[in-house]
Amino acid sequence: SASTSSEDAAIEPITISAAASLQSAFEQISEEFSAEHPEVKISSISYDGSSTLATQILEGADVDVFASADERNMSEVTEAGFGHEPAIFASNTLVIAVPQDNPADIDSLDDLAQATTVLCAQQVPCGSASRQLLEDQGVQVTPASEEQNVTAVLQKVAAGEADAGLVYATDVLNEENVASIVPEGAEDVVNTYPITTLGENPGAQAFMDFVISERGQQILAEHGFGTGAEQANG
Amino acid sequence: MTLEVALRVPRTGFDVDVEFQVPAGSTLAMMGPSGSGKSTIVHAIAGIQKIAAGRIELSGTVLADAKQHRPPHLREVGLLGQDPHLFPHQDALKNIAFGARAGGLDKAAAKAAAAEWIARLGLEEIATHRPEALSGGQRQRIALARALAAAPKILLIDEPFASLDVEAAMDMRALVREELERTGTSAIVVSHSAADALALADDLLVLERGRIIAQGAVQQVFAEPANRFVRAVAATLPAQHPMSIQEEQP
Amino acid sequence: MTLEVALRVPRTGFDVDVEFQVPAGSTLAMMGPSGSGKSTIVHAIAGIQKIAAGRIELSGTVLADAKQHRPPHLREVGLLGQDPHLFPHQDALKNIAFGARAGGLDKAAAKAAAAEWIARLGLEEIATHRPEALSGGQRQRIALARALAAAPKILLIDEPFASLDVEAAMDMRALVREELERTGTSAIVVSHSAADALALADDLLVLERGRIIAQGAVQQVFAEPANRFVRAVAATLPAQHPMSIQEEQP
Amino acid sequence: MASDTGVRVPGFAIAPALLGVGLLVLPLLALITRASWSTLVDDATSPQALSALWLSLRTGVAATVLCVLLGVPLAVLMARSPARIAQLLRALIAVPLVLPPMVGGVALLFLFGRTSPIGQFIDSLWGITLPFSTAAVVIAQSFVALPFLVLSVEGSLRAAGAGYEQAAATLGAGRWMVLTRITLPLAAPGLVAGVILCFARAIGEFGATALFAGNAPGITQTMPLAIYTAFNGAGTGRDSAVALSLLLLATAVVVLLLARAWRPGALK
Amino acid sequence: MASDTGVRVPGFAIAPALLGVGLLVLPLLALITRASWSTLVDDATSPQALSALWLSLRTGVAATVLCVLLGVPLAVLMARSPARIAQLLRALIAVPLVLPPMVGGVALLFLFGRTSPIGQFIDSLWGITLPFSTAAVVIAQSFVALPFLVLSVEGSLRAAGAGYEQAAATLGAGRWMVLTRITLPLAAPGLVAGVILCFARAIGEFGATALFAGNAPGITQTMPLAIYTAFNGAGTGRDSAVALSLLLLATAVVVLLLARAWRPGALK
Ligand SMILES: Nc1ncnc2c1ncn2[C@@H]1O[C@H](COP(=O)(O)OP(=O)(O)OP(=O)(O)O)[C@@H](O)[C@H]1O
Ligand SMILES: Nc1ncnc2c1ncn2[C@@H]1O[C@H](COP(=O)(O)OP(=O)(O)OP(=O)(O)O)[C@@H](O)[C@H]1O
Ligand SMILES: [Mg+2]
Ligand SMILES: [Mg+2]
Repeated sequence: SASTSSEDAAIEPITISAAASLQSAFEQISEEFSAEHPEVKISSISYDGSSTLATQILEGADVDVFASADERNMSEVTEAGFGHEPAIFASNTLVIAVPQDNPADIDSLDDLAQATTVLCAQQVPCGSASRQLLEDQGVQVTPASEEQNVTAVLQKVAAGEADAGLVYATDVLNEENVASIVPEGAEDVVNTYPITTLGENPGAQAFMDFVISERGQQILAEHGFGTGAEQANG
Repeated sequence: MTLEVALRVPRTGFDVDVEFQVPAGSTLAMMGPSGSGKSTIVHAIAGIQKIAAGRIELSGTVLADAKQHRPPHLREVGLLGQDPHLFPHQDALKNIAFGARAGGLDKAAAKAAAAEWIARLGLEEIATHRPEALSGGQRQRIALARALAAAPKILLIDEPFASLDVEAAMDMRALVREELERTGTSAIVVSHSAADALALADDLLVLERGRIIAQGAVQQVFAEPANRFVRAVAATLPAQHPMSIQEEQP
Repeated sequence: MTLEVALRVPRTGFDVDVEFQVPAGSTLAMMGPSGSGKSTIVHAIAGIQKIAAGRIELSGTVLADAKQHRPPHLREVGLLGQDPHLFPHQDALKNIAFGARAGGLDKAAAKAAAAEWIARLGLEEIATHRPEALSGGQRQRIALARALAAAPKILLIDEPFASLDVEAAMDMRALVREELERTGTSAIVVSHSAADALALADDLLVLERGRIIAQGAVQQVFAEPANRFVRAVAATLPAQHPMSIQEEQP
Repeated sequence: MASDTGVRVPGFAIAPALLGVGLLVLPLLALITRASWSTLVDDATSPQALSALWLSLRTGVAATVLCVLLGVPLAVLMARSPARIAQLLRALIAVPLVLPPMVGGVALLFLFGRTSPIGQFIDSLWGITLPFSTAAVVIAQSFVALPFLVLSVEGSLRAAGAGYEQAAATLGAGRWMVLTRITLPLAAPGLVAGVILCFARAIGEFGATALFAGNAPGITQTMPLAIYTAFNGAGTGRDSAVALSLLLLATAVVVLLLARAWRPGALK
Repeated sequence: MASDTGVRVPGFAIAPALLGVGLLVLPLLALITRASWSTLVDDATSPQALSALWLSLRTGVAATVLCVLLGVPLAVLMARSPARIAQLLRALIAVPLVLPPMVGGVALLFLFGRTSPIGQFIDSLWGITLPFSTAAVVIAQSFVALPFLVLSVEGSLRAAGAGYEQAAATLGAGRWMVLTRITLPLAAPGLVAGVILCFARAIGEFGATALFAGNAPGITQTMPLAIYTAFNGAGTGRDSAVALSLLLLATAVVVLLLARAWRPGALK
């Protein structure tokens, strides 16, 4: 029946799928977005690996906004005809993560060759980026393990099992057992985050706009991300 | 309810191969050396043993032949096996009540019937014991009551008094006889005791290695022993028993 | 090996409370109505039943008292229980070999001993049957052979011939007697049959509701029946049995 | 035969047994000693944690009930099947055990998703899509937990033996009476073990749920998903994942201790 | 009592049983029908896939053996313990079932890592560090699989009953002989179920291995890790994840069918 109030009559609540690494940033973004747009209700935000989220969307998940941690998963969705034109809204660069006391005295990429180093596996995005960075800098590293995601790399370092690992800048931000070193050439290997809306929910568009807005970019920066604009420039 | 039996069941070394009838309301005793096929025959009639050939018929209904096998619970035949298989998770009372319920009584009636049976057996003291906490003879009596409580059309009892002392065995024989007469049930009693055959049965059938070697009215079979085994059994009947006197005064 | 027994075990309704001895090399028969405590006593001696008070001693070694409980396998006491508990995953031969091995033989010797037992029992045909494919009497004989093959210092046998036909029972009595004599083993035989007591035992002990009501040389106990039960048992001895004649000629 | 004279365990079995307990318990102790106690209580009592816990309990119980309803008949059928068929069924049933749960989730999506015939059929019938709903959580949990129930119940049904069932049948008891009054009570220890394994596996389930049901707080975000999210989400971190894990563990242990059926000893 | 006259299953148990089989098997069929057959063979026979498969098999078998060695004594101990102690042990043992494997992996890292006392002790003794080694894979798999073995074996030990053990003891058989010749053979169906569950869980293990052992091809990259890695890689990743899963499944089924012990019927 049509007994709904005039405020929410227009706009359906929106659901968001976002890459796991965006969680803390999106938590704050959604809070401020809701304050600014009381007419748009966010019914849920699912955080998970980008490929999981992409698979779900392809198999019928009712999602209004999709924020991916890489472009390949995004293009799988858009090529299947689900999303609109995506926009790059954030970027992330690699850092060397070392245990807080840095037992192997790492301070540059060159040191990784001698230490117990863990990297992401070549197949996953952070792994291919790591390889490229090492190649760019001409460093040969035989990793002790090729972890299948960033979290596994980070935990190995945090537990002191590995002397160093390559992860994204945002990953180490609140990990108190880990210190980070920005390696040379990191700014040249940039991972970009695309976002898109699916379907025609105007709330979704409003959310996406907010993420790309100045305030949205500011929040992302506070959480360690580079901005989409930078990427566009670089 | 006349039971007509003709069956063959292959066993190691020989086949059990017999043919006999149990007329309505009568009781047949079955004897024979250990391993001669007595249990095999009652298992086949009860439906927990398939037959390779022959036909088992109860008042015209085919219970089994080489092709069909009516499941045990649809045969109206009750069996107290040589191993009584009291249900280990139920106490004595519940075991009997299970029989009554399986025989068609409702829950309350089955419970009452079980209590009555326990009283008749004089086993009130151990009514709530589980089988593991019953003596051998108590187990056997509870199992007998359970089989009787199920009120089958044909009752098969395989060595039902083997673990009982003289007095209890006499009491139980009397009880079975009374029940069979009261309900007009036909029965087959497998036993090693000539006294059981005399007390309970009209006819006697003696087996050896799966074959019937003697058959007829009980006294007649004992009176004209067909072989050494029948003679030895008949000899256990008191006042006719030369060996026991030897043993008594060695 | 003299066995001295004094024990109390509480049961529903009464306590089993007895005191007796089995002198070295002698055999004691134990009789009594169903549920009177016979199995309880042999279980306590074998070590699968704890005693609340008293003391069980074998040639000076304390097997059990109110505080200690020597585990069964360290007692040198062998038990053939009323339920033979043949191991369901082993065939007849392997069951006997298990007994021989548990009694101390090595693998090859145990196998040979088992084969010998099977031959003595005349059960070669079913040597490789598992218990589920044995007849009741075959099971009982295999279990008896298993217990004898274990060669205990004291042998306890609880109703060892209950499922046997007359001839097999006589054979088995002779076998047990021969083995006990050959090895000088003491024994306790629980039985409902006066013939067993006469054939096997030196002394007889009669129980009722956990108490000893008669004790002495077998013939003497039967000659002067202490109560109705003993009289009824004695009466089953042929040539003394008025009831059987009644039954035979109704 | 009195139970207080049971045959005791050989002494030298105790060392490996303790090693086994150690392997299971010591990592937990390590986890507990490294937990950051300052934030633990806050993390474990946050509204999101409690809502995830409540969802986990509800779906875990629902999945266990579903598994019992489907799994016990299946186990009975298998225990009574000819050896060859039973063997085949067992092999089929072990499959979801081997499958990495995430792939199981993909398989469930393929089966029930909007592109599948079944998904479209359900949609046309009741107008609902299964994936990404609480029902999907229950299905995902049942999918991974059912094999545990079936295999352990079947094992103990086979051990129970047919003698008692035959005795019951010769008394005139029909199949249903035999099944419910004899067969299942005799198989109770295996049933209890199966239910424990099943419940524990269901509430610990993560991979299949993540894919098939998604990770929406209050609807499909169960504890393991909340833990995973905390763990993988940058920033929030491992400490709160550990806190949530301890909360889940404590709850599971309490549930299992409270459930009366939890004592197979009841039957002995 | 002939086995060919066993009491049959009530007819109406068949519907739920089939539904149960469907729940387990249909998702797999969906997976197979959606597999991209063009690349499947290539994906499944790549050197990396085969090396991961071989590692999975070796570590899975090793973990199963370890679980049997530790778990059977533990199960025996539990089955013979007083009800209260058994209950407590059961609660402890169920814990790793509930724990999300990835948290279990962190716990193992804490326990055996090179910063922990145990890790340092092992290092000083043999000069090795466990993480990143194949041994770590076996430990992680054992940690998650052991509870399955213990709980199902304990269930069937309790069902087996004490009568046969007492009979053996009264024949003079010592504890070891009773355990190996009577108790365990009688509990065989539960043992078989337990070993199946254990092996299947071990070779399906992913989360704990990923964190504790890492993902080094040939050393610690088991099939599930290879599958996850493929899945998390974008593009054709999912297809090759499915291909690898089917390879793992087929192998597991073959192993289980080949293992002779796989037939609990052997005891009947
Ligand atoms: N399930 C079976 N499979 C094969 N042979 C069997 C099976 N059950 C019994 N037998 C064999 O069949 C023969 C007949 O056994 P049955 O149990 O009928 O004897 P019985 O006359 O009842 O003997 P008893 O008086 O000792 O109980 C025996 O030799 C026995 O070993
Ligand atoms: N485990 C037990 N716990 C409690 N009571 C028991 C237990 N086992 C047997 N009883 C009871 O103790 C009494 C004596 O039993 P016992 O088995 O010793 O009798 P029995 O003389 O061997 O009789 P039978 O000749 O019938 O075998 C019986 O009343 C029985 O119900
Ligand atoms: Mg018989
Ligand atoms: Mg007794």
